[in-house]
Amino acid sequence: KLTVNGKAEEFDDLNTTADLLTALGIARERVAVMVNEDVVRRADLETHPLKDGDTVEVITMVGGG
Amino acid sequence: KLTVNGKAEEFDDLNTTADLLTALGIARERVAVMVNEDVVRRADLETHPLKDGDTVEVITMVGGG
Amino acid sequence: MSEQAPGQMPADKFTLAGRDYTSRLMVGTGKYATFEEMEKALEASGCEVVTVALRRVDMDAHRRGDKNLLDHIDLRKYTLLPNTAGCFNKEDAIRICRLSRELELGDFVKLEVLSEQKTLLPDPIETLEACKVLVKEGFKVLAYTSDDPIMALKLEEAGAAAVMPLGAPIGSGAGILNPNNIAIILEQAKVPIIVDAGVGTASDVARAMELGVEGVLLNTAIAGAKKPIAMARAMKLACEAGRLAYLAGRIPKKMYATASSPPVDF
Amino acid sequence: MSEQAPGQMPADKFTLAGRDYTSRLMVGTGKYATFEEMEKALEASGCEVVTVALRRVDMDAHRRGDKNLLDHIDLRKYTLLPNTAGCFNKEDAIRICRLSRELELGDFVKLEVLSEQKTLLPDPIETLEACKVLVKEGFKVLAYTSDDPIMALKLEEAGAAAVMPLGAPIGSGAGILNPNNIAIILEQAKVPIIVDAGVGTASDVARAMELGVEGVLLNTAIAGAKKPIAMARAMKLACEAGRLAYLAGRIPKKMYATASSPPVDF
Repeated sequence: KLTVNGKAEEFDDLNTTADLLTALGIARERVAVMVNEDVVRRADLETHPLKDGDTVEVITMVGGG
Repeated sequence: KLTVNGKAEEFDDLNTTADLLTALGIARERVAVMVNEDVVRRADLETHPLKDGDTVEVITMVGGG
Repeated sequence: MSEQAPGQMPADKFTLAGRDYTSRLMVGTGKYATFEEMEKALEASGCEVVTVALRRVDMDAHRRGDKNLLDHIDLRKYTLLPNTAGCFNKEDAIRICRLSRELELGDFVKLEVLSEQKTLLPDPIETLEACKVLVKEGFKVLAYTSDDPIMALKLEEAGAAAVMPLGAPIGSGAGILNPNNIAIILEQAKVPIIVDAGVGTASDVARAMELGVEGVLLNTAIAGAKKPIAMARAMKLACEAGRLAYLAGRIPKKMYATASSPPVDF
Repeated sequence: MSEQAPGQMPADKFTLAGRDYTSRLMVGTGKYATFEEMEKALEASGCEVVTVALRRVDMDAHRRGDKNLLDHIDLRKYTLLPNTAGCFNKEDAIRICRLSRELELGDFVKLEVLSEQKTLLPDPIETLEACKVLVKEGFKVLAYTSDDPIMALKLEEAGAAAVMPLGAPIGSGAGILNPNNIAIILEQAKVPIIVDAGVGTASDVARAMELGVEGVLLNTAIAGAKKPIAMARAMKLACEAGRLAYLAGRIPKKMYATASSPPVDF
């Protein structure tokens, strides 16, 4: 169980942030990821572990001034 | 003897303003003429008489704001 | 503005006494270092109406075969607007207009009757009376006036083809000193309002156009710039920019802020 | 400005953190009605640098397969300038910059640490401290700040790649409220000075450029206009006009007048 972008979500056998992005169908070039307030380097997506109860933010670019 | 543009000038056998322009080598399309404070219509250049002592102004367009 | 660049509005033509123009910038021919510089500046400005003055033929120059102004203005491209600059009473101004008509180069006149040398501010009474006479004689009178809305209206009622309030004294480069008056003039006007005189730089032109005036007339700001030809192009761009901004409907001015980015959501 | 129009100066390039640009207008991507309108407005503005914000992916929109911002910005044409809008302390701002780096879309960041919601005026202390950290981490920091010359200098000394004083509060459209401060900032600056925020219309842009700033950054003035695409073009023209007028050397402002026509000689 994870909180993704503020919503509780359930995934089974999910190990790394890369797995999460794949599960969500999100291309890694389009987003930046934060796990419990830590910014995950793109190179570490494959290795950065996810555990039950983590809070994940999947961030992208939007219109701004 | 005429005053042309503020200078005394002498001409012999000069009858009309058109004669003056010809004598001065000035094209009539480029100027407007005034004789003793009267504006001479272009159509009247051939007929407007000049007499001794007249004051003539030969006016053209110059740079202006 | 031949091809439609993105954001361009359909040719927003400018009608002056029954004649249509594309450029809303009108430029003077005075104070340039050379005729060549004047020609290039006029071309760079994209203007279609140019002001000229009437003065004595320089006999010596004529005898030397020197070129004069009319050799350097393509009458197919430019409409001439003879002015009555230097006249301090209506009789002189009217006489100059009658002289200009004999040149048969159009019936537009820039009526300008000034009060005194130091400020070169217009004399409202003389200007109005001269306007009435000239309109009766069939001239298309573009009347230079102060930015006083009451006089502007009187000139319109006297038949002026356009009313040309000053932005600031001639050659002062001080820009639009009283935008409010210009706005009032615009509200009541049924003839084109053109800001004439006092413009100093490109943003002055843009500000005038953003007030909604139909056009801007200037001379010193280009001829007196260090690089007149570059300044002429700057004025062209500024005139188009200001007109376009006016048509595009600017955002209101506010004391406080509104974010351009959505609130942070993480 | 490909072919040289009359009066055009040689391409007067704008260098920002080692990268050269032709356009000195930088435009935001916020507050447009649609992505299509944003695309057309960006194109009409001629800008090459666009600001963006970082926010959560909208999962529902993502599942619906909706397009998002990056689908509508051609990264070959535009340099992205992620902002830290909405951050009210340095920690949040720094975090957003680190996130933006993971998108690997360039290392420019618009550092913006605001004090409170109503005025959205920058917090000078937080901004300066965040700047130091970010510069150390290799970011090219374009620091949004008030028009206080002292803070501007401190940010430059802290390694900012550019200092971006406000013209007026964000989205206020009030224009350049304190041109004198901007002029002082310019006198002491060794890094590019860009006016950011508060611009309301084309003449504001021209005025800023005439002060000598390197560029202008705006968003609301275009996105909020009644006709955004036309206003975008107006801003492009005004930016070029102002820069050209600055380079062309305007005439001085004077109280009194100088005639543009020679004295009457008859």
